[in-house]
Amino acid sequence: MDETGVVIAFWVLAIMTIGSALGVVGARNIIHAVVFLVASFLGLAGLYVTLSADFIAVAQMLIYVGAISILLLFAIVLTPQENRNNSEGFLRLPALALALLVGAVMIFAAVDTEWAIADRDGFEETASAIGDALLDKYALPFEIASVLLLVAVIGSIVLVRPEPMEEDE
Amino acid sequence: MSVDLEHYLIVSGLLFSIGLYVTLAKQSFIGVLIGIEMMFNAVNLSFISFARFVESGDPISGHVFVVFTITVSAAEAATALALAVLLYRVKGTVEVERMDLLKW
Amino acid sequence: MTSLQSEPFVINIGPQHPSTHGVFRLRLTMDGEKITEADMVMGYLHRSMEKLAEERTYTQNIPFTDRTDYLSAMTGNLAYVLAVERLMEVEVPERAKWLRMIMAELQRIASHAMAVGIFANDTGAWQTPVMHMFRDREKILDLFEMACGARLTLNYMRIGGVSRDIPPEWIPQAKKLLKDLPKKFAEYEDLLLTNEIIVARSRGIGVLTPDQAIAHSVSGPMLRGSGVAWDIRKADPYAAYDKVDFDVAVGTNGDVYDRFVVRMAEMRQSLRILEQALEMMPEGPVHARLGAATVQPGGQSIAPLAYRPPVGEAYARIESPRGEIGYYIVSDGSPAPFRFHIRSPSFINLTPLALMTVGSTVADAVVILGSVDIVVGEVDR
Amino acid sequence: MGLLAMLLEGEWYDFGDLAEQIEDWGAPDEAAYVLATLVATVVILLWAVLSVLAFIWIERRVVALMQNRKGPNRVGPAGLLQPVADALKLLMKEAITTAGADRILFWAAPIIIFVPTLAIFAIFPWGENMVLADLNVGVLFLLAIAGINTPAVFLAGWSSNNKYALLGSMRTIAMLISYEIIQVLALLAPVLFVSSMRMADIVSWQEDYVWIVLIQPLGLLAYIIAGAVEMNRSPADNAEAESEIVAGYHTEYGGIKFGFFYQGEYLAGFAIAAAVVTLYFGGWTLFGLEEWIPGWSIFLGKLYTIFFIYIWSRGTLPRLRIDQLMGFAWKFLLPLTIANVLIVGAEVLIWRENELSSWEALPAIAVVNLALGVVLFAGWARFLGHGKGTQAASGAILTQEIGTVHFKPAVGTEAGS
Repeated sequence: MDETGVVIAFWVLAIMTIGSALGVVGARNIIHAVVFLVASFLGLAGLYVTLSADFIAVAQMLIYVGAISILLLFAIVLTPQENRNNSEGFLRLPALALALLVGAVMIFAAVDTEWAIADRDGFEETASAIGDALLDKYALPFEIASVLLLVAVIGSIVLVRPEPMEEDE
Repeated sequence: MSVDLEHYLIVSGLLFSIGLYVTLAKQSFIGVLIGIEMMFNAVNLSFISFARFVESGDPISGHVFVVFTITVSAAEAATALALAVLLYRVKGTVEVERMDLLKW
Repeated sequence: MTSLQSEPFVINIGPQHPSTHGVFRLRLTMDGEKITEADMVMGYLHRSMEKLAEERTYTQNIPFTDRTDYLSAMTGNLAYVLAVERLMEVEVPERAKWLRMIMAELQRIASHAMAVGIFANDTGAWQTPVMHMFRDREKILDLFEMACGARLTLNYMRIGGVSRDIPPEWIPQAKKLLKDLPKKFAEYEDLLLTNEIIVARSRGIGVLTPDQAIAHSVSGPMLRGSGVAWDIRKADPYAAYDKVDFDVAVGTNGDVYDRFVVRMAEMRQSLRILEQALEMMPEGPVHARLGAATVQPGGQSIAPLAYRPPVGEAYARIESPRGEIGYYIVSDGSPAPFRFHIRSPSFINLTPLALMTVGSTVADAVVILGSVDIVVGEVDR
Repeated sequence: MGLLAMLLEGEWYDFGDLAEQIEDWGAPDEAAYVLATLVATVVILLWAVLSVLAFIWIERRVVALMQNRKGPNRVGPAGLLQPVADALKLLMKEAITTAGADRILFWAAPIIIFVPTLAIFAIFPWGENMVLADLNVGVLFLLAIAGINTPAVFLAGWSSNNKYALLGSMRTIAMLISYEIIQVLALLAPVLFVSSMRMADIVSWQEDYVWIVLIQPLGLLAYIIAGAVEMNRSPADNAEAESEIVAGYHTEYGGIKFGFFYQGEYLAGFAIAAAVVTLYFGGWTLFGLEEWIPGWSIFLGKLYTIFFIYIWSRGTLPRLRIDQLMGFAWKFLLPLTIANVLIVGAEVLIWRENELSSWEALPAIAVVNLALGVVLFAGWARFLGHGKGTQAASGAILTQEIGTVHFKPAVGTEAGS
């Protein structure tokens, strides 16, 4: 991981991701917050590319940037006007303290431990490897995940469907 | 100046703490969901960086696990946003503080 | 339990809009995509013709009648002139009757071609069908130009006959047109009639049942689209319609698709009438000799500008491409009509529009408005 | 002199060689690679801008011919400068921002829509090994980029603070999302056959065996329809359905911002056409002709012919209503494409399991797919009640007598519905 291109890419994308994450915190309008969130998703997709995880990078772009952002935007459109100022609740200070604490612990753990660094460079291509792993080693979780998705879709439709009794009044 | 595991884990840690802050501090229910999504992504990043750097039997399992977390987070986002719309329909607001009753 | 109330969303398909065929405003109150209320705002093109006509003599009023329904000027002229002739008990010579019928039928083809083309354009077919149909309409307008010098506002008919006879080369050119129009109509029919998307966009939309149609005194292709076989050319024949054989096209479902199909079938029937008329038209004068008419040089006798019809009232109605157009004239003996009222089919066909559009979507409302085929000049008068 | 030699031998346009060539001129390793990619990007950008301008003119002339009129012939010789005039007009127009509009997003939306569509062209193999980004997940990248402009459309509609724009953007998003699923399933079939998502592998597979269009008619049909929706073209140009809500999500955009949308739509068209060519019509190969003619000219030729289908459909087809379009996607195309993926999976399995030689397998697969495609298409349409009852096309009744009522609505037409 030492070619200059990858290092430059890492720093640019890292700053972009963390910057837009802070943007989500600071944005005054919740739509701006979602736009910053999408920017951090894209930054992450770039980071995955530097980690030579090409399938996950593209999947991240397709699912997070394409689908989940739309879910968030539609939820914002369907909910009332007055809560769109992305304001903080009364839990502000304790949340800040907790977040800083958790962050410090994670960074300390990351820097301090001796990771068993393998001396191989990135995978050539991961898509087919993931496919094989999904279908033989992780076949059961794969099925459970599909059931979970089905349940989630049906659940959300049932939740949001206008109640039948509303039609007849 | 080579880039290695610590850098990625620091980025993931920072992202996670920002996500945690957003989840806890934001007033609107949608803000909380944005925070949760950020935490999911931070975790994915650490998985991928471990899969890339750390010695392991089959490194691809990191990627497979991320696929599963993406599906779980997508399912969770869909259900949570359906809840947000339902909350608005029932309570007329999506402010988190106003949802103090366990049963409405 | 507060329901997910979405406040009503009012959309103006406003006076200036690509598909309202003129200055006409439809205000739709929407709940999401469905229309809950539709009300029309008219009068943007009101030129108060009926009041103006009261200061002009009978002959000077003829140009007004082309400008109400500017897409079928011939039928406007014919209706007015029939009313005045009924007032003055004038007997129109045979050739003039045939000429009037031929011109009216040509005008019907031109107007229906325009209506069907614009309807296809409303469903989104990017002006291609309209352009094809304009090509044929041009040929008919050339025939009009040859006959009376004008293309759109023709002013061709006079009280007691027609302004001038057709030049000798008119009939061969008309016959040539009648030969190649069926090929064009066949082309339109398979281009549009069985087109999946047009069927999907117009089948079962804007349905008007026969009793609703009759209750709103709708007339013309809209009435026939709802299954009621009513055509003034058969019911109360004027000009030479009783001497030619033709059918009345009737729909069965009363939806937008059937009106569109009825108009296409009517164009073919007009062709049938024209073929017979061009054969059977007798020779002879084209204008009646009116009592105190001054004789113009060149033997043409034109009703004098200041002719005074007897006191009384008359109503004459004919089948214009949009429905039953009628002129009601009250005369007080002076050279100008005391009261000059136009029964305009577009205006009356619009009344059930709200009934048809409520419950459907914006896209349907536009298509339904297209199927009513209004001309705003006639709506607002 | 090296460059001239390369030009003559006809490989000058191979980016890999270009990088080595620049290296020979003494540039350090990375810089050569960066420079080559830069040159390639500029070439693609130039091609995109020029072919969009050319196609604005071609489209207006072709649609005009379909409507037996002339099309632009005033500006410049035979109207050739018309697109330039349009572009200048858009540049000079004042780009107003509506009051109450969300300024940053209002300005950002056209760019977010335009840039990703341009990025799609990096993954398509234009020639021998003439591909800017030889991604191993090429097909998925194509879908991801198609997914990116969904939120951008929302931003455009939302930030222009206009009732019509909001309605237009909601409609477009609903369409884009439902047809994205159809695209995913339709593109799955070629990937199943080639068992790799790399565009170069797909093209070489089609060179060795057969063009995938012959063995995958249903998938191609679904993808072309989904492509038409992706670029808001004729059967589905609900986004800016002039005859209904005036101009959809780009109502409030004037000047160069609208230019971005307009150009973005064309580029999406080229991207879909390029995808169809690479995945179904054998990319830059033409039965061995590519030895003489440079690969990219064959690729462009095919791309423009496929794009011509979209121009043709725009000139003739009327527009489907938004709910019919959605119904068509969910009730008709989705089951068909799922069945298609299952069939293809079974075929590939049979082919791989008992190692049939490609000579036996492919013709059989082609026939089976074609027959099943037709049967499924017609049968499923019949099952959904197409062409029966309320949806039958019927002529008018001709009658002589007056006053009779012939009103017998086919089942399903409720009055005033």
